[in-house]
Amino acid sequence: MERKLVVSSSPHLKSPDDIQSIMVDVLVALFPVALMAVFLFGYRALITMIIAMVVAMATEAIILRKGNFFGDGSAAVTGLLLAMTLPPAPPWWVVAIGSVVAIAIGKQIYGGLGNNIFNPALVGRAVLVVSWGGHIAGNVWLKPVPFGFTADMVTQASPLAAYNASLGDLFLGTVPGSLGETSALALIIGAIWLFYRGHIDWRIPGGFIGVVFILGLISGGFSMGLYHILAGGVLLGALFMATDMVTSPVTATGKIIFGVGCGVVTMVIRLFGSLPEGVTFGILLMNGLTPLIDNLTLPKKFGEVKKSNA
Amino acid sequence: MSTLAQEFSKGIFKENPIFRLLLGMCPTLAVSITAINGFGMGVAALFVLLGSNLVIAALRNFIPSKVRIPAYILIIATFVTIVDMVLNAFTPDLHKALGIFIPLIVVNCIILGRAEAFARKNSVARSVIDALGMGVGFTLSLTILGIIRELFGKGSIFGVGVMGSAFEPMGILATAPGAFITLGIMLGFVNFMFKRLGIE
Amino acid sequence: MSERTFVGGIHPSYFKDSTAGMPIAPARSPSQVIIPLHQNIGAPCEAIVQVGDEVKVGQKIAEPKGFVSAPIHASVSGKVIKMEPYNHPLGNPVNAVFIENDGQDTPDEGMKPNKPLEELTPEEIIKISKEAGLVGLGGATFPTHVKLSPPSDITIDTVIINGAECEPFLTADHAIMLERADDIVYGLKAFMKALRATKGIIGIEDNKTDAVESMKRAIAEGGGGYDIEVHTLHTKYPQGAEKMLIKATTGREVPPGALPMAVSVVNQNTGTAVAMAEAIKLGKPLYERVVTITGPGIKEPANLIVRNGTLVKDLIEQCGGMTDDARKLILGGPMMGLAQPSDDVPAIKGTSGVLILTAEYVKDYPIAPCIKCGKCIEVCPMNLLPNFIGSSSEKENMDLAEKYGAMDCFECGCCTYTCPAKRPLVQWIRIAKGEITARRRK
Amino acid sequence: MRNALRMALTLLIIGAICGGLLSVVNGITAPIIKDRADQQFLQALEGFFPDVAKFEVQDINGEEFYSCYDAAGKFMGVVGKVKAKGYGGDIAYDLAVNDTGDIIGMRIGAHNETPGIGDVINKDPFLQKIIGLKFTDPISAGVDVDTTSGATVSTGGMISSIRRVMNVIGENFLGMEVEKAEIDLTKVADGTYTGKARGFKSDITVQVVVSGGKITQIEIVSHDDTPGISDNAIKGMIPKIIEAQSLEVDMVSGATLTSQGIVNAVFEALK
Repeated sequence: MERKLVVSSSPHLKSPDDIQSIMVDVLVALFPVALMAVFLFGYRALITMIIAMVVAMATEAIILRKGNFFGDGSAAVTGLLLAMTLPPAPPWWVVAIGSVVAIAIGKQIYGGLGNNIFNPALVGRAVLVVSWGGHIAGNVWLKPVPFGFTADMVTQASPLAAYNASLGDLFLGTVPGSLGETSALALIIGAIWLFYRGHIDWRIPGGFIGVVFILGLISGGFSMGLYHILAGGVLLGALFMATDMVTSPVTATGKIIFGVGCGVVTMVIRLFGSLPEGVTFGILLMNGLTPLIDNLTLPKKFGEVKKSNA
Repeated sequence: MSTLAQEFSKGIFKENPIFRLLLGMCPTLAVSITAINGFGMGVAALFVLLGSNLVIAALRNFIPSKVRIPAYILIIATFVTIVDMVLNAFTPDLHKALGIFIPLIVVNCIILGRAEAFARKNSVARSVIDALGMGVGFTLSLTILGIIRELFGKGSIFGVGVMGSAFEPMGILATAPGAFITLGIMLGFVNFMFKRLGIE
Repeated sequence: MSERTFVGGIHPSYFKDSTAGMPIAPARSPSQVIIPLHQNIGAPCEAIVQVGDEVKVGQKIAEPKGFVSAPIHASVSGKVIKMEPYNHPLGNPVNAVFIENDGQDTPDEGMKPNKPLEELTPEEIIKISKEAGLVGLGGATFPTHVKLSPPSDITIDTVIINGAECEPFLTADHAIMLERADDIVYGLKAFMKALRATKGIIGIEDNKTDAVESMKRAIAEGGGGYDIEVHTLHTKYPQGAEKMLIKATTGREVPPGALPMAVSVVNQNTGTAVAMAEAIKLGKPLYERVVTITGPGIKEPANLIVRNGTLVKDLIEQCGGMTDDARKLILGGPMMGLAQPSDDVPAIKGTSGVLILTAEYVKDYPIAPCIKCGKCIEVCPMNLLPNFIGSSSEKENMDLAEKYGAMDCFECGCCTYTCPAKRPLVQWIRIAKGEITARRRK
Repeated sequence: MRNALRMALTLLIIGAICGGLLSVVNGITAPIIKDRADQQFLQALEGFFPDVAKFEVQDINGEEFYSCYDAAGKFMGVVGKVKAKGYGGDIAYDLAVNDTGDIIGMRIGAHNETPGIGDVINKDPFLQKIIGLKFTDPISAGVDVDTTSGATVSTGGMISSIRRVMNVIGENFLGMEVEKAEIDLTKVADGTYTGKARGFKSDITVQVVVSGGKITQIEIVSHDDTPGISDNAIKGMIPKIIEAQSLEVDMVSGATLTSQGIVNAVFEALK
């Protein structure tokens, strides 16, 4: 028998999905958001995103000593997500340091993809906020000018701090804000793609957005509930950040608890804290609780509770 | 029996209290904001360590072992208080910056640890060398941490601006999380280097 | 009510087109059969023939050594030429009876019709099934007479015929349901009578509508006096797994570690039902079965009636041989079947398919770290946490693996299939199960 | 027995030697420390009043106030070492007021405000806004001093603290008449009063019903503050005031300016 047969343990079929394809799907999902950001905030938004992605990928390639620049794509995703949380045009070095921190300290120090406790992009953002708050959270917002690729832009406060935007503007994204958070429309389009591809579960965004809406409703009525969902980073956070696979619970119940927790912390910071936005810290805090949540919500095994009619 | 030179150098490298033994983490994290703070804290601890090791080694045959811990604490506390008063009198700025962490040297694991693990069993000369080594190792480590945090967190070294006016300091390094991050990275780096050099 | 199912599971590509709806054809009678003496879960058998003996088709050649075991019968007529260990689909060589085929197919005298079903007592039915060497033909090869003799304190109210055939590529059950629907109904009636069950259910995945029609017709014609239903099931893997099938058809959940009889249900495979019908009607013991020979690595896929002990290489040869890029030979389906190091292995009672995969399917994926995507948890039909069990086993922390439920895994392989990090989860779980079982024995 | 005695004795001797040593060192260092501390503080006062030669300390409600005199013994002004409530806890600061009630200097001491956000209180633009204000100025957030957006708690806290300190200094050292924010309810006739005061964005108008010497009802007639946030203040403050029958109540955190506005408006109504 000259033919060599491969022997391996079953199953002998593998799903076509792999990590790289998931990461590419996330990038595809972020594409409408990125497009909207460039449309609203001009070429500077594009530069910010490119710096963040390239530096993130370079950092990962250097740390892993890999020739393959794109790798499994996770560094590109982290870089782009980081850019999405930043104002349209921070100094280039702020973006670059954020990317380095996100990959080196947020991810690789823990042992690389899969082992990190906190969402790397948010770690990068958190370090930037604490270190150079003036470039990230002060009066750095640009007034969006559709097609305003070269126009000079005006700085003004973000709508969450000022409570002055209409719901329609918030939905389309024609308000000042971080690159990826202004346009609810683009975020929802991207998220639909991820849902369709089965990479995110309704539970985390559902819990997150639901709680934000309910607490917003309690604090100021129906339109305030909607306002809290659409303004600021809730949609970006709920759909793209909190759903980060590595740092969120794996159990179904755990996902709901996680989402609700993110929503509660976010709203507590928004309503009672002095910072206008709480999404970053809400998600980071719940990231830290993820292993605990997982262990407290081990699912019931099939058939574990005996049915009364059996 | 190791030579006195080895006794001295072990505190700096192989048994560095911060990077190898992970002792005295509390002042390390709290006062290493600037190079001068780290250096000052290190020297203060060095002095206390020297004094306590010397006295304890000298008295090691006279102190009954059942009351040795209270006796050590008394001795250590005395030296700490002396350091506190002297610093307050002659270097008030440093005293203010180090604050509560000077009195807290009393409970610093390094001091009591060396007393209990070394000075109790060794001659005065060896104990003094040991204290010098450990103290220098501690000072060195704290100063290095202080330099890193000051350089990036404030843009200066020992209070001298070196990064130019365009530099915007990285605020997080001046805060407690920054201390943890810096220490963690340094620990990793030192372990990595030791592995590279084939020590242990 | 047409879409019944369970929670979890996967939707692999089914690859059934090449043999679906293909008529069942008899395989070429081989010049020699090699019949292993261990063909069922439980105790092996002991030969009752000697080297040199002349045997006839259907003659019993081996007797069971324990209760959980079933006799084995000759599949050709001819002379016993050798008795020695030979390759076995489960891995280690097992004692086998080599019979040289005289090509006469002389039937054994013992093969004669029994009384009609109406006149048989439950005990007689059980005896017939035992004498015919019936085992579960889905692949697990659990002796049928054991299944039909539950402990006295358990009543069985439902018998389910498994026509789900959820494994990709395999179409043997499908073909049987199309061609032998009447016998399936007859066999089911026998099982129901033996177990004094009041309800019969035939569960079929909704990608086999022609089989559903065929079964419905057969019930209308031959199901008189018995309450038999066809349930159309959602098409997904592992719909045909015992516990999943019971959940999908009756809504009952078999507790962890328990057998279906704990919820008053007995499962039987379609092929087993046909074999039961043949045993009653013709007195024919189980010495041949339908096998799907398929896969991208085979030139002419087919559904064949294969005699027990036929070498797989004979079957492959009949189907045009392997293609040049064939790389893997699997007995059974791609999800739970066993890869074979050689095609020099006999087909046995539990061989439901011969699957040849090509290089394209045999890629060696690097194992990435778990990214905790939770896809394995979503698909686990047992609602376990395969990622945690797998990682615990990988780190050889078997206590933790057990705590996360390793022992409740029935190795359907959904987790490994779906894992984007290409982690061999079910393989690790198997290691953990082996380790834990070994420890418990101590 | 002998052992126990020996232990006790050893400890006693060590303790005695240590104590002796410490008292000697203390004897050397204590005067140096004290001299320098006085020197330092005088230097600090000189930063505000260059000609200061002498000062007197007075403790008012736990805070120290230093009256400064020149070499001729002439009263120059007051420096208060005081605290404000910030976002990260107390903000310690020194406020210097001259003899005519003008703020001539302010120095922020220890604080825990967020770097890059709350620490704007220690930056020139904010200090410039404060220095030069007079006792007679309202010194009220949004009226003559704007809060810094993004740091309303830190800056708002400072502004209201400065007003309070100004009142203390004015009353105790400068002999100024201070408008008390407290109402003697027994002197208010029954009836309905309307008052207006500045909230976060613009004026808040309230209607206060007094009957039998008690505030029985407070109603917000109009306001323009942020929905959601101000609602907490409105819901929180009204019952607090009615329950306490006083305007000395804690503000609702996160909505300090609206809360303060409500208190001021009630005060205006009953004045």
